[in-house]
Amino acid sequence: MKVLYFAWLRERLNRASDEVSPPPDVRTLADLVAWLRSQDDALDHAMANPAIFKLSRDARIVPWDTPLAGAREVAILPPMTGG
Amino acid sequence: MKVLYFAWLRERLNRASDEVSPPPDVRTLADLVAWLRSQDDALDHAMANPAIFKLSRDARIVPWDTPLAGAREVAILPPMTGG
Amino acid sequence: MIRVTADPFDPGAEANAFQASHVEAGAMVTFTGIVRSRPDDPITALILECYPALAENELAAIRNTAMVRFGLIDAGIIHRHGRLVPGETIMMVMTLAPHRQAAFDGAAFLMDYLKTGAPFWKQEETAAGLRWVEAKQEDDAARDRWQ
Amino acid sequence: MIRVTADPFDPGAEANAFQASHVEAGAMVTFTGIVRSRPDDPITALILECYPALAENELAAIRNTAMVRFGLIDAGIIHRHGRLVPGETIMMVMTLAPHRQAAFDGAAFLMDYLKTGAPFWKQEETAAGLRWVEAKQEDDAARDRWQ
Repeated sequence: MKVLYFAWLRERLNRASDEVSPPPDVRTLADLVAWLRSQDDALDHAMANPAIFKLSRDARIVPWDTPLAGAREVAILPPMTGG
Repeated sequence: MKVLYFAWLRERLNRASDEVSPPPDVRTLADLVAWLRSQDDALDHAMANPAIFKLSRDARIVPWDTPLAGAREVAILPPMTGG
Repeated sequence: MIRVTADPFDPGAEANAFQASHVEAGAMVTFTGIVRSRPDDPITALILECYPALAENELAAIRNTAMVRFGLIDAGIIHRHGRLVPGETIMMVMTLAPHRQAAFDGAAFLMDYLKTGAPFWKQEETAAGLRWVEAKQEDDAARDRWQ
Repeated sequence: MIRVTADPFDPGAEANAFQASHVEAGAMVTFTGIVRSRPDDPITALILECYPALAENELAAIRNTAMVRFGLIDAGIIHRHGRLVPGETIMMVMTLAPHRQAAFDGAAFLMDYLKTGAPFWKQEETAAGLRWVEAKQEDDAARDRWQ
């Protein structure tokens, strides 16, 4: 599955996405974030204040405790500044 | 001086304006209205609920107790429905 | 900009010209009033009577009040009178401000004051004849919320 | 109508087409967001990053919520991404309603939700380089007033 990063998170990681295969105990989007942070110091550091981020699953914003099973694309979204 | 009537007040009176010369004891716009009503039953009847009307003096909306002296044009304005 | 006119105008073109006239604005709000004919109570036209000299003075005063109160960069009002058919634009209010809240508040304020304080009177033309539009108490209430 | 696009658009032409698309509306409100460069802190451009698939889904959801909540006849959102220079239109919200209050409230609601819930990220281009625009707490507060 694909993980997307946007804006300053993308900049800090120097990449816009990862292709990942999380282990079976990663059941929710929150689990996915925790697992990704455990694999990557830059991401871990950039997400030191996780409450500011929203997550999307297959192009829908969803709660962090949403199940991951079946997801093709998860995005980690810094605070939005549109409009 | 000229007195203007608008909308349904104009219709009820069958005229858009009067040229009048009020007596010297007519000192305010309120006095003018009272004097006009005393001269004209149709106006008196149409203004049975005077609180709904606004008055203008030389094309500025003013309080009813505004002095009349020097006015060229007074208008009696039914409730407005613009916008 | 204040304009009281019997002629039709193009609201989109007015909005674009208004937007282009200032470089420091971050937010623009427009309100457009449109002649409406309801299927259950159709009208063939709306006829607006006006006292033009007073309308220009009052609209200018309302505009100045809004400019100061909300810190607007600019505000414009265009109001038609005469006979208008359903779908035609009756009037338009435009505000330009640094940020969105002032632009929204300024436009809403202008509309609330204009509804009760600008010398226009609407008459509806229906199959049964003409009828005056009655002033709404809710318009007085809308205006009073700014006091 | 929802449109997420890298291309410029003509806000006045969009507003006119939107107004003409419905016959029962009495009131239209538009909000236009404009790239702003302040003399005391000039920028040469605003660069908007976007997640297009999510933007279209979220804007459609916000639009549907506003339509139902305020009884709108229609609502439209156009949002650009890419590089925009000062004076260019960033985005536009339009509402059509029977009466003015719903049109105003619907447009303000759309803006407040869009500011915090649509996946766009602004970067300012200045003489000193690029800088990300920080999210404002006041935008969260503006959104929360509708809850």
